[in-house]
Amino acid sequence: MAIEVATPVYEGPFDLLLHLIMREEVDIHEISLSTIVDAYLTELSKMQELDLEIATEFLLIAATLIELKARRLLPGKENVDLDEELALWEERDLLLARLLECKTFKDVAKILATFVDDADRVYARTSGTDERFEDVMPDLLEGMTLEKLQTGFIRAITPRPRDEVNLFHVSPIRFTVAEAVEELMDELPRMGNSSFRAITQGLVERLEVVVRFLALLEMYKQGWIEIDQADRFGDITVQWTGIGPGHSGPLEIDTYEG
Amino acid sequence: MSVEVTTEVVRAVEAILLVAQEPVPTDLIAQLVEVPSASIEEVCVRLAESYEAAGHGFQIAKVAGGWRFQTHPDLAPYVERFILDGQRARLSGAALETLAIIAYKQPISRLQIASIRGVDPDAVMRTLHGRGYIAPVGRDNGPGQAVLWGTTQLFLEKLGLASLADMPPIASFVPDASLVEALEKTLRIEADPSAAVAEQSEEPEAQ
Amino acid sequence: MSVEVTTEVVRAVEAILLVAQEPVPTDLIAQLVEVPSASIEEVCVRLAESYEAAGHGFQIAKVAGGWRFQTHPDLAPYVERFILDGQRARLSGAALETLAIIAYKQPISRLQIASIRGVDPDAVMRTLHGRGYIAPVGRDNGPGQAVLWGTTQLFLEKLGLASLADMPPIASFVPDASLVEALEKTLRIEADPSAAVAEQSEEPEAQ
Repeated sequence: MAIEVATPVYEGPFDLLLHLIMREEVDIHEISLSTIVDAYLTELSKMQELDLEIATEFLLIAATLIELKARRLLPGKENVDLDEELALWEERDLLLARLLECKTFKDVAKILATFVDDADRVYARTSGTDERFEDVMPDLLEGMTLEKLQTGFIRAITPRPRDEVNLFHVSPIRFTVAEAVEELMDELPRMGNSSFRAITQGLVERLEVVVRFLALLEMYKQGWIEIDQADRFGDITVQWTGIGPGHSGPLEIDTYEG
Repeated sequence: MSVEVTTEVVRAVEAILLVAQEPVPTDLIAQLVEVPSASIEEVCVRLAESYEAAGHGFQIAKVAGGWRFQTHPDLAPYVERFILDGQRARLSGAALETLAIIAYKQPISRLQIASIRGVDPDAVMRTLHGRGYIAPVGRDNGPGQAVLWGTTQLFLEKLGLASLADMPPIASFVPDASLVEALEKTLRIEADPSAAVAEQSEEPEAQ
Repeated sequence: MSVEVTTEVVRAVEAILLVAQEPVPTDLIAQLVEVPSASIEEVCVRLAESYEAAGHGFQIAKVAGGWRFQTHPDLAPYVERFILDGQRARLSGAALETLAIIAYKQPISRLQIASIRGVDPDAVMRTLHGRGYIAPVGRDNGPGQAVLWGTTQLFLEKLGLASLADMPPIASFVPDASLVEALEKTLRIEADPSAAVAEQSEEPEAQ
């Protein structure tokens, strides 16, 4: 018999992010973006660990969070590109708006659930007329169409929704950050100096690129590599330092914890 | 009451609702018994009150745009024992959230729902469509001519609502100020200096 | 009254009779509310008297060995007018679903229909049979030799179909393919794979 692992399952990236922020809400002045970003990435790795399928959206939100965090860590304002700054503000406002919208509909859903619970306790009378009116009854099939019949059949064979949360609406991730780190740990020492473009060359899907980007950030955080971007939209140089912590076997799950 | 309503009218309303298989609109009853709609509405409201006062095991209620006989919620355990199917169409959290979005934003496309929820709502929507709670209501005028979705009569019945107007106003669900502040603060681009210091000290390896 | 009967019992009887599709035998009610049959019989007789005294438009009556709600004979003209009014759906949701299952899955036994719908289709099937839309078309080869049902020529005529082959195919968006497959297997009925393929191309938005 399989061991059941109790793990929170999130309906989407906004759901997860909201949960993390609200968990910290005890004192809003204490919330650190750093904590949130790390917690978000940790949840993301847990999902991968449990072999659940993760949507692209989760990773895209992660990328935005990391960008926000990186910007906040910049010491001065002198070198900030105005366009870049505006773009980031836009992205942040969008994320904020989507979080608020998500929260609104989560609350609405709770109220709807109480409506449904109440309505489920009453049963409508649907018996119709008795045999005394049979002679008056017009044709039962009057107004019946093939379309109605088809809809009726679909309704009849549609399984009743269950309470359990299913994840099959989430598109599968074929490349995990952990796997990408593994690959890069193998490739980069041989390459020595490289660049983001070189590393992502030949990758077709945006998701793959994002995953590699996250992997590089992770390795940078661990000290395995140095990265530098000379110009905006310019290529990012990646330099293997070879001085990271010991690395053996598969990527540890706690690598994201800051 | 706007017009004098006879006992016969009240009795006729009871009889019609008893044989109805789905909620009967006030206007239809009015037409059948030849009394203004306003009077019928009042008859129904009064009947509902009198059944409750008399302590009957049934009630009449306005659901999905019409009046119907239904059992009193108190007696659900007995009714469930009798109706053996017992299987309620329970809705998952995802299904309810998707329904909420469709209910308030209809007509709305699948893509718009996806962008609000942050995940593909396809499977959930298929279930909701299969159960008859949502239906295509048109097509977008845009280039893609996306199918637009809306809620159905059955949705109203499932929620026990007389009409969409009975949904609580969306404004009452706007997140409270402290949460907005928390979100804004967490995602602030320029942290206040103390926070920045705090962040930096937490992350010694970040250059 | 042989045993003291609570208000709750009376109300439960009202609720059960309200949702019943057919007359409910006294013994069954007694079993559901856990009160002796004699008491239930008395409750029903008293309810009938009190409805009459209160001048309601409905009554409860003992018909074919069971109790049921029905309209007061006085009000037959209103009920007839309601029945004849074209605005209401002729077939209830349950009846439509049952008819659809028989149309798509024939020949099919009562038990197989019950296992798809999850509810006893007896009352609905009796109505459909009475109307001549469905009929027994054979017997199962299995041990029980269950009666198998199918739709009739009248059904085809009413829907303007030349033959059953003209029934619209069932959409591929039917939710859980594995569940449908499991059902198919249980029911030993072969699905028509070409129907599913045809439908897929018709439903681009279902992706």
